[in-house]
Amino acid sequence: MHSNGHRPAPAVAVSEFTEDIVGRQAITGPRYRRAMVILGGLFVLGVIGFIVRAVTDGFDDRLPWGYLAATAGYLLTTACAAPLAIIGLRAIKAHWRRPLARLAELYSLGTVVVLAIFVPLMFLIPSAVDRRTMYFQSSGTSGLPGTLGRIPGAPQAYDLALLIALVVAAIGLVWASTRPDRVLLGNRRGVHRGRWWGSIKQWRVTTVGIGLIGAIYFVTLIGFNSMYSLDFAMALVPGWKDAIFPAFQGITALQGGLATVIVSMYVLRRFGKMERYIHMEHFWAASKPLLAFCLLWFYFGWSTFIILWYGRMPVEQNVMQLLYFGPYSVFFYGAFLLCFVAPFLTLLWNSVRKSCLGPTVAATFILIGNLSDKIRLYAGSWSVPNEVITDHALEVVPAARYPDAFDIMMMAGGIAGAIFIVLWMARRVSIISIWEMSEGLRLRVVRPFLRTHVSVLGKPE
Amino acid sequence: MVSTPRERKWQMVVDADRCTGCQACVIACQAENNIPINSESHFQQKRAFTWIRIERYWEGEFPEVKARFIPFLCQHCDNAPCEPVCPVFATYHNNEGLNVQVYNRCVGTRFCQNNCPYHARYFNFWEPVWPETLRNALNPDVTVRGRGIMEKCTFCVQRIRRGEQDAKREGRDVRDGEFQPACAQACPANVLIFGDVRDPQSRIHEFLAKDRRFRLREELGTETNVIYLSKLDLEAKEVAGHA
Amino acid sequence: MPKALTGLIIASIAGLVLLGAVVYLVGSAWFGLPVGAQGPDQPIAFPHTVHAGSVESGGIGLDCTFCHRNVDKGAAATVPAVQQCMFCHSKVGGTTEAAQLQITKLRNYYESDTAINWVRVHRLPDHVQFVHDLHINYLMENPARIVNSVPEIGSDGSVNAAQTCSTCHGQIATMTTVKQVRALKMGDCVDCHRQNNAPTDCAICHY
Amino acid sequence: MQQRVALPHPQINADLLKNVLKAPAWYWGIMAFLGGVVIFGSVLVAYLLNKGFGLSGAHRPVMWGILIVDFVFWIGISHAGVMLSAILRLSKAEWRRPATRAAEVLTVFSLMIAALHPVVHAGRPWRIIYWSFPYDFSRGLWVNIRSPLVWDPSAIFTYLTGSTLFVIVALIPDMAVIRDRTTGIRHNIYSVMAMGWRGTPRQWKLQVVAGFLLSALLLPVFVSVHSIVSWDFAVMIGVEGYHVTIFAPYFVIGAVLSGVSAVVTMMILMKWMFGWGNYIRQEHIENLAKLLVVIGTGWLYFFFVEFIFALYSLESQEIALRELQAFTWPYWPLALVFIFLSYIIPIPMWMFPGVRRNIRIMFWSSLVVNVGMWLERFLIIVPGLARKQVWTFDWSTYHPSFIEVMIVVTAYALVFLLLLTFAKLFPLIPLFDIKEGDILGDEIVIGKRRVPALRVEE
Repeated sequence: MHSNGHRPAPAVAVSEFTEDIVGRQAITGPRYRRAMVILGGLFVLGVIGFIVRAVTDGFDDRLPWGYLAATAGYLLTTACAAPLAIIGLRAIKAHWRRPLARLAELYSLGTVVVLAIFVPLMFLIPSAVDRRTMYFQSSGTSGLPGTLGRIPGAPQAYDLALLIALVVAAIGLVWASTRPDRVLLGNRRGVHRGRWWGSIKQWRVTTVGIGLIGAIYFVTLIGFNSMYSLDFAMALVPGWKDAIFPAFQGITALQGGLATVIVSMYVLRRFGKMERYIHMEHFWAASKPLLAFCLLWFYFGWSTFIILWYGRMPVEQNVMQLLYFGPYSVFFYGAFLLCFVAPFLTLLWNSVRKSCLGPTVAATFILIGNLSDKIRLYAGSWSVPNEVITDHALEVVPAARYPDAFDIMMMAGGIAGAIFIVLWMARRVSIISIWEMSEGLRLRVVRPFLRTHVSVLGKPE
Repeated sequence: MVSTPRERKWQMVVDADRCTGCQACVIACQAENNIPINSESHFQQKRAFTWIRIERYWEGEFPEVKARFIPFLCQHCDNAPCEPVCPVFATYHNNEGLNVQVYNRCVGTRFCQNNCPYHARYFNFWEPVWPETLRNALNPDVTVRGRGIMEKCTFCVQRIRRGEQDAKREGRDVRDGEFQPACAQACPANVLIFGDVRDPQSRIHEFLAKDRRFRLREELGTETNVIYLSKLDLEAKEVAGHA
Repeated sequence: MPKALTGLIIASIAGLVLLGAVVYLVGSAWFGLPVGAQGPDQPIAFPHTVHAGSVESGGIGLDCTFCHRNVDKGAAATVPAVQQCMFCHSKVGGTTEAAQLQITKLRNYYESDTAINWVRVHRLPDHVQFVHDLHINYLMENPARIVNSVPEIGSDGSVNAAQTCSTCHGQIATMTTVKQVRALKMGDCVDCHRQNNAPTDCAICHY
Repeated sequence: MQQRVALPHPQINADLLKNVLKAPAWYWGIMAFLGGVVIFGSVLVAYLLNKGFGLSGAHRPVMWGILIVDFVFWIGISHAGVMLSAILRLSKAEWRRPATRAAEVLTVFSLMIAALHPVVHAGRPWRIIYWSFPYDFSRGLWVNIRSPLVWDPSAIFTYLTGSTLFVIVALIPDMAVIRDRTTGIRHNIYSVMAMGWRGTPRQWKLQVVAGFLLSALLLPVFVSVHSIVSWDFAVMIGVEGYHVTIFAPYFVIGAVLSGVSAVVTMMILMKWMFGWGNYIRQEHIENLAKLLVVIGTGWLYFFFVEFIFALYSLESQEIALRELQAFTWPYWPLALVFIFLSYIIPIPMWMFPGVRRNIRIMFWSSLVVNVGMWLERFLIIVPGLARKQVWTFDWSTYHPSFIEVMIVVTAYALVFLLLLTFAKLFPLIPLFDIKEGDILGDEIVIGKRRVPALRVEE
C-alpha cells in the first residue's frame, strides 16, 4: 500500500477517452506525413538495392545475399514478434497491456515484408537432396532406411507454407482484434459496415477468437523462426549441430518483440501525444520481462557456448570460429554487448526501470544488438561455400563479408517497410485499442482504504 | 639442484596387421599390474578388468567373412575427455603424455568412464581378492586398487619410473628400448611398439612414419598417444568396419 | 523477549561448544602425527643410542648404512637379517642385565631360524612409491638441504649417506625407542619437493 | 466458479494450525510407516557402503544407474518452489497464496534428498569431502573446477541456502502466531524462531522486501541448478546423445513441469489430509493447471527440438540412438508410457475447464506427469550410455538391482516424512498470506454484475 499517502491516478471516464481517440483519428498531422514519406523512400531504396544486387550478382551464389537473409531473420525476431508480448500478456490478463495491444498487433503485418524477402531467398538455399535436413531426404549415405523416402519440395515448400500460414494468422489477428473499433469508427463516420453490433455472444466470440488466433500466431511464429533458423542458417554450416539454436532464435524473438513494443510505445507517447494513456507504469511493467529476456538471451547463448567450447572437438571449434571469434567476431561482440550486457546493466536499476526513457534506451540497445546477432548468424552461415555443406565438418572458416551499400539499402528498406505498414494501418484503425482500453477503464475504480486511497482492479472470471 | 629430465612423450604404435589375437598381452598385463582375477561371474556381470583387451570383429558378409583382431587399451589422449570431468583431479595429463589415474584421490563418480569414447577405463565394483597362493605374486611396484575407484592402462608407468631411476643412478639418459610395457614385452608378433617420440633415435619413429597410421575416432580431436597401423591385407577395406 | 533471549544464548553456547569439538577433532586429525609421541614397543628393545650413537655419547658410532645396507642402493632401506645382527652378537653379549636379556632373545631367534617381526615405524601407504637411494644421493650432492645431521657434517663438506637420514627420520641415534618425528604426509613430501625443485607430478609417487 | 468465502481470522488460525497444535492419530500412523521405510532403506544404504557398489545394477558401459535418474528427478521437483513462489510473487499473482509455502518446503526437502543420491552413488562416498568441501591446505591440490560435478554442489548448496532462507522469511509472521498459542518449551522455541516479530509496519515492510529480493536472487540460481545438472551430461563427448546444446533449458523446463505437477499433487493431498477445502480451492488448482498447460507445451517444444534436431545431421550414430530410445526393447514401452503420461494424456485434458475443476482427476493426472517425467530422465540417461558406439565394443542394457530400487523408494518416503514432520512443526499454508489475500480482496460493480476485484498498488 502507499505509505506516503499519495493517491492513485484518478479514473478516466470511458466516454471521455473514446471521444479523445476518435477525435484524434480524424486528423492527419504533418509529422505523420513526413514519417510516411521517409519510410516509403527507404523502402523504395531497399527495392532498388535488391534489384541492383540481383542484376550484378544473380542468384547463383549465396554469399552476396547473406545480409538479406539476416534482414528477414531480424524482422522475424523484432517486428513480427512484437505481438507475442501482447498475446502472452492477454493470456495472463495483465491490465497494463491495454494501451499497447493494438500497436503491437499491427506489427504482425511485418510478416508480409518477410514474405516478400523470403521468396527470393528460397531459391538461394540448396535443394533438399544430400544435405543435412530434418526432412529425411538423404541419398542413402546416412544409413537411413529408404522407406522414409524422399519428401518433395523440402524444405523451401514447407517453410513457405508455414510463412503463408503466419501471414494469414497475422491478418486474422489484426482483423479480429480491430473489429469492434472499426465498427465504432465506422459508426462515427456514418459508415455502417458488417454485421457486428456488440451482443454478448459476439463479444465472447471475438475475445475467444482473438485468444485463439493469438495462440496460433504465437505457435506459428516460434515454429517458423525455428524452421528459418534451421534451414537458412544451421543446415548451411557443416558440423554446426546445435539443437538450442531454434530456441535461441525464439528467445531473441521474445526479447526483440518486447523491445519493439517498448520503443514504439515511447514514440507513440512522445510524438503521438499519448501521455495521458501511456504512463511510466507501462514502461516499468514492460521493463521487468525485458530484463528477464536479457538474462535468457545470455542463458541460451551460454548453453550453446559452453557445450561447444567444453567438447573441444575440432568440428565444433571451427563452427565456433565462424560464429563467435572468427571473421564475424565484431558482430558477436556487438550482439553480446547490446543484447545482454548493456540492457542488463541499465535495467538492473529500479530507477532506470521506473522511467519512460530508461527502458526505451535499453530496448534500443537490444534492437541494434539483435541486428548484429542476426548478421553474425545469417551472414556468417551464408558465407560458407555451397560445395562443402554436405561435409561432415567445416574445414576452412570462410572470411567475413562486410555489408556494401546495397546490403545496407536492403536492410534499411526491409525494416522501413515493416514500420510503414504499421503507420499506414494506424490511420485505418486507431493506434490505441478503444475497446480494450474501455474495458480496462471500466474494471478500475479508486476507493478509500485505511487512511489512503487505492485503485481496485476487477478480475472477472 | 635436480637436473630437469629431458621432456619425454611416450607413445605406442599398434600394428593391427600383425595381431593374431593370441591374448598374450592381456595375460602379461594382468600379471604385471595386479589386476584382480576376472572370474566367470565378473564377466557375466560385465565388470571384468582388461586394461588391454583384444577385440574381435567381423569383416565382410557371410560367407566372405573374416575375423579381425585389434588390441585395445587406454589411448592416453593428449586432449582427453575423461580429464576435465573428474571433480577431484584423480585423472589428469602429465608432461610425459601419460593420462594418469591417481587411485588415492579417486572418489568413484565414474564420470570419466562415461566420457571415455574408447571405454578404456574400469571401475572396481568389488574389493579385489586373490587366492592365498597368489598373495606373494603381486607386483610390489604397483598399487593394489581397492574397491570404489577407477583404474586403467598406465603404459606400465612403474616400468618407466624404474627405468628412469636406473638411468639416474647411472647418471645417463633413458635409453630407447630399455624398458617397455608388459604387453609389448609379451607380444610374440611385435604388434605393440612403445617409445619416446621426443627421442629422435627411437625405434617408434620408423613405425610412426608409415602411411598406414591412423588414430581411433580422430574426429573427436582427442589426440591419442596410441597410434594404430591399419591392415596390410589387400582384401581389407579398412582396418575395422564399424563392428 | 528475555525468555527468547535466554533460549537464544543457550542455543548459541551449545552450538559453539559443538563447533569447537568438531574443529578440535578435525584439527587434531589433520595436524597430528600418525603415531603417538612414544614409538611402538618392538619384539626386541633395540637401542639405536647404543649402536648408532656417537662414541662420545656412549654409543659405538655405527653408520646407518652398516645395518640398513640397501638404503643407498635401492628403493627400500631394508631391515637387517638376524644373521647380520649375529656378526657381532655371536660374540657380544651385553653389559647390563637388561641388554643381556634382549640379546638372548635375538640369539633365540637366530637359533630357531625365525625372522624378527619388527613393528614398522615409518609406514607410507601402499599407494605411495618411495625410493630411498635417489633421495639420499640428492642430499649427498646438496648438503645444504640436510636437516639436523647426526653425525655432523665435517668441515671439508663431504657427506656420506648416513648423514642424510636425519632429514626425514630425525636423530635416530639419540632415540632409545624409534619414533616418527616428521608427519611424512603428502603435504610434507610435496612441500619438500617444491622447495627442492623436484617434480611434483602425481605419477612420480602414485602409480 | 467456487466463490471465495471471507473467513474470520481466528478461524484461519484454528484451521491452518490444526495439525501443528494437535496432530490426529492417523498422522502418527503414517509417520511410523514412513519412518519404517526410511530405516529399512538406511540399513540398505549402509549395507551398500559396506559391500561396495557392486551391489548395484551398474556395469560396463552403463555406469550411471537409476540413482542418478532419481537425482535428476528430485532436482527437477525442487524447481517447483521457486518457480511458483518467486515468479508468482514477483508477478503478484493472487492465486499463489495457499501454494507458496508447500512449494518452497517441497523445494528444500527434495533438494536435500537429491543431493544425497550422487553421494550414495559414488564409489567411495567417504572421500567426497574432497570434492564438495575442498579442504586441502598443504598439498596445493584442489578440486577440478572444470568438472560439472564441482559446479553441481556449489549450485545446489547455494540454492538450498537461498530457498531455506526463503522459507524462513515467510515463516516468521506465522511463528509469532504459534508462539502466542503455545506454552512451555514449545513457546520458547517458537519465540526464538519468531525473532521478536510484533507485526509492526516496519517489520512487515522488511519482510515483504526480503521476500522480493530473495525471489529475484533465487531465480537465476534456480535456472543454474538444473542447467548444471544437465551439463553433467551435455559436456560429455563420449556418449552419443548427451552432447546436446539444448540440454540446459530442456532440463529446466522439464523440471518446472514435473515440479509444478508435484505441487498440484501435494496441494490436493493437503486438502484431503487436513481438510483445507476453504483454502485450497478449485480456482487454485485450475490456475495451476492452466500454467501447466503452458509449461507442458513449452516442454514439448524443447523435447521435439531435442529429439528431431539430433536427427537433422543425419549421422547414423544419432539416428541409431533415437531408434534405441524409441523403438527398441526394453526402451520402447518406457518411451511410449513416458510420452503418454507426461504430455499426451494430461495436457490436452487440462485444456477443458471441467477437468481442471475436478480435484480427483487433477490429482491423478498431475501424478502421472511425474511418473512420465521420471521415465524421461531414465530414457535420457540409460539408453545413451547403454548404446554401442564405434570402437567401444561393449554394450549392454541395464537392470536396477533391488537395493537401488529400494533406495529410490526410500528417497520418496524420506521426502514425505520430512514434509509431514514440517507439517507438524509449522503450518503448510502461510497464515499471513491468506489473511493478506482476504484484506486485499474486494468487489466492484459493472453494470448488473458484481466482479471480484483486487486492491492494488499502482
